Amino acid sequence: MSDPRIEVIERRLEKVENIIAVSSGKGGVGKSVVASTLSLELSSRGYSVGLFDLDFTSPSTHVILGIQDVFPDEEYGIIPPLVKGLRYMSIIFYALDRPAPLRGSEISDAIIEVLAITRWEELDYLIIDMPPGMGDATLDVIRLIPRIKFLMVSTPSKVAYETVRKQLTLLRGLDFPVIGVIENMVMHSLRLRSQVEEDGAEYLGSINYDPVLEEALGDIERLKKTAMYAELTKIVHHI
Amino acid sequence: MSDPRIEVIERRLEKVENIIAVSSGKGGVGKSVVASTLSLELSSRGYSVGLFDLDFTSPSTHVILGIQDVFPDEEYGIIPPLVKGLRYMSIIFYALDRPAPLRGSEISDAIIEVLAITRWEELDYLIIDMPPGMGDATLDVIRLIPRIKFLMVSTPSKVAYETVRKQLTLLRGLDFPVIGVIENMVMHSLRLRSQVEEDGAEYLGSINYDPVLEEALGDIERLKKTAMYAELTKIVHHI
Amino acid sequence: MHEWALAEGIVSTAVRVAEDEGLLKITEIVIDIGELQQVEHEILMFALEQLKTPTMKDARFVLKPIQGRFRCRVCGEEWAFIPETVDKEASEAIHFVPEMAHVYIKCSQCGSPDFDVTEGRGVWLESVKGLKRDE
Amino acid sequence: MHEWALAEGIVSTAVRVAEDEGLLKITEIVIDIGELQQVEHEILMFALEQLKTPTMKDARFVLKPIQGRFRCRVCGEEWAFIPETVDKEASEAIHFVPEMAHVYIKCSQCGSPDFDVTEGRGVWLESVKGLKRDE
Ligand SMILES: Nc1ncnc2c1ncn2[C@@H]1O[C@H](COP(=O)(O)OP(=O)(O)O)[C@@H](O)[C@H]1O
Ligand SMILES: Nc1ncnc2c1ncn2[C@@H]1O[C@H](COP(=O)(O)OP(=O)(O)O)[C@@H](O)[C@H]1O
Ligand SMILES: [Mg+2]
Ligand SMILES: [Mg+2]
Ligand SMILES: [Mg+2]
Ligand SMILES: [Mg+2]
Ligand code: NI
Ligand code: NI
Ligand SMILES: [Zn+2]
Ligand SMILES: [Zn+2]
Repeated sequence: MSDPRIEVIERRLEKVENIIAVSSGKGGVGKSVVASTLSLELSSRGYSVGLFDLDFTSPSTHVILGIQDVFPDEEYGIIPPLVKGLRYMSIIFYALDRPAPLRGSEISDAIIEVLAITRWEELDYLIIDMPPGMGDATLDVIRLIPRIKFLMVSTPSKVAYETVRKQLTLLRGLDFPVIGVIENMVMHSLRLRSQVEEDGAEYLGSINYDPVLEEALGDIERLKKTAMYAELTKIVHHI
Repeated sequence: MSDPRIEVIERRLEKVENIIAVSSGKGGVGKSVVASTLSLELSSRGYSVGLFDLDFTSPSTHVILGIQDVFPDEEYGIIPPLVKGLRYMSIIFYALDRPAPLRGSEISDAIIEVLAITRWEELDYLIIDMPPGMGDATLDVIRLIPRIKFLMVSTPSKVAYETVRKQLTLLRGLDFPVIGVIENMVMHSLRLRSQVEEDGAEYLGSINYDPVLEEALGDIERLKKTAMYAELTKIVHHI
Repeated sequence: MHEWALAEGIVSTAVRVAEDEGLLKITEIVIDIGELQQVEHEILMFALEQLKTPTMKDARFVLKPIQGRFRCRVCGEEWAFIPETVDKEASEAIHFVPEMAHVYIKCSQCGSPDFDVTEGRGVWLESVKGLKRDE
Repeated sequence: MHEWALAEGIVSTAVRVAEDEGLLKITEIVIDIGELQQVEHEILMFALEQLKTPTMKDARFVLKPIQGRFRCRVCGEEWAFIPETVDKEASEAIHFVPEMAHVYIKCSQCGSPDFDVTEGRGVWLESVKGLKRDE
């Protein structure tokens, strides 16, 4: 008995140059905001970019980017629709706005299914917005997409960085490439640089807490004019 | 073949009057901070209180409360140690500060094991700090502790509330009691009251973003003097 | 037509299994079709025929339908998936991602979405038979 | 001594199984002891004897040790749990919560913590035998 899906996953991604998982041990640190704005900015710079929302129980990138009324085409598989310049894939195409109470093994199965049927075209970057933590989704991308690179997001809070440090330990133990750590939602001073470097990862830069970001959610043009976006832009060349 | 653990879980909790799961579809909204301070405040009011950190892959309450150098006693099972007036249980007693890369089925198994061997004494309240989302941990407490009540936490952000709304839908579908929703980390105006009430849940109150909370983490006496704690105190009588 | 993508997986995996077992010629490929996913048998069969490799040119593809079955983790209820009981939206979602069953289907006894799909989830390669040497 | 808590689970569950199957008298209770958890057989047996109910007063408790076995989800490596290879801290953590294996043990081939415990995880009630009527 063999799972016929695993075999084709690599082929589905073979035209993608760089695969980046935006990740954190912690929720609410800005993974989805960073993944969304990073995708937009890379696309503005002329790269072809895909965004894949892998947070199947709490997808957010469609809210951040204001994506609605699109649906993948079916053509020898699933073709992610082109939205706002990005090839976009999310479980919301299927779960709509309903709750998705999935156990880990089911998330894992759903991820494998989607990876096996989604045909990504030629892309310079595929950005994957990860759920928080080190559960099934994280273990599966490590297992199924061995060339993925991790971009970690933390807030300055010790509660957040504590979980990021653990994930760095895990990835280092597996000799997995970590692009570095972005410190997001900074309100006062930068606290993480020295600690990140001590933990052997690159500190990519910081993004301040932006009090008007919330107003811009759902509207790409406004999003691109926020201070948050401007700061993200300065970090992009490290990535 | 039968799992001998399920049968005893109810008995382990029989001396506990109220069991409250502090939950949210979203991470980083303040579940752990609310669960920790709520436990402290109930204990200050003379209730006997237990705090159980069920976020096995990213436990945080020990960081928030500054808990270290304690360990459960073994006596016909596991007796949660009394720390700062609370009976306290967390996976950190076993995982220490190491990464815990667990899949959902493993989290589920670990939760069942801990529930089956931990002997909670007479308690007025057992506060359970939940991981984000609607995965194994949430489905398991629903399944294994049918008298649990949910206390939901959201931030004012639409990204956060969107996931909370889904969880409210899920719990309503199961006729599960929801104590209500706390709006945490408010910075400008309150936004959620009308939406929460529209969604058929009680709006319990709001807690402002407290810029100095971070400095107080890990030190209970300082925590109790923060504005965040004062605001939580005003909400407690609803619970 | 995403059946084509599923067929590609089956063919690639059959090739790998044949290599692992040293088969020079594949004679039969048995595929379990979990009915929860509501795969179109004709389209899948057509895709398999188009995609087949020289090693499997004389192979017989056997599609074995397996009824979708659930067991509730809360109350223990067991029941079968009846395609007619879900609407078009749900049906399509489950067709692409069978786990969407937990979004659209509830336990018929207690209303819980927390159930196991015990049988008939999706497409699975059951067996690959063939000849070791050109017999 | 948390073996006592495990014994309580076994006894309660055996009582329930006996009731479900209409057994008036239990003659044998077979318990799988996953060696990953390193349960003390003597303590468990002692606790079982203390806790046993009238229905099982003449019952034989059979403890069946099952070796802990792992299979890596990344590279497929399979290996057995050798208690001597983990230190005291790890051993104690795994004793209380077998899933802590993923915190302290890595795949011997590729270093991944992402493995299945295929056998011998913890304590499990294998079977309850008895008499339906006082034969
Ligand atoms: N730099 C920032 N300034 C202000 N708000 C932010 C910033 N980054 C993220 N947020 C807000 O924080 C919340 C969590 O962000 P999100 O990207 O959803 O986190 P995650 O994906 O890690 O759970 C959202 O409400 C988001 O709008
Ligand atoms: N009212 C508040 N004011 C300021 N910071 C807060 C407040 N509530 C929570 N935080 C901070 O927000 C972060 C996330 O809180 P936490 O309780 O860990 O969230 P969760 O458990 O939902 O993931 C932490 O750094 C915490 O200190
Ligand atoms: Mg997110
Ligand atoms: Mg938390
Ligand atoms: Mg399932
Ligand atoms: Mg396991
Ligand atoms: Ni199709
Ligand atoms: Ni013990
Ligand atoms: Zn049910
Ligand atoms: Zn391995």
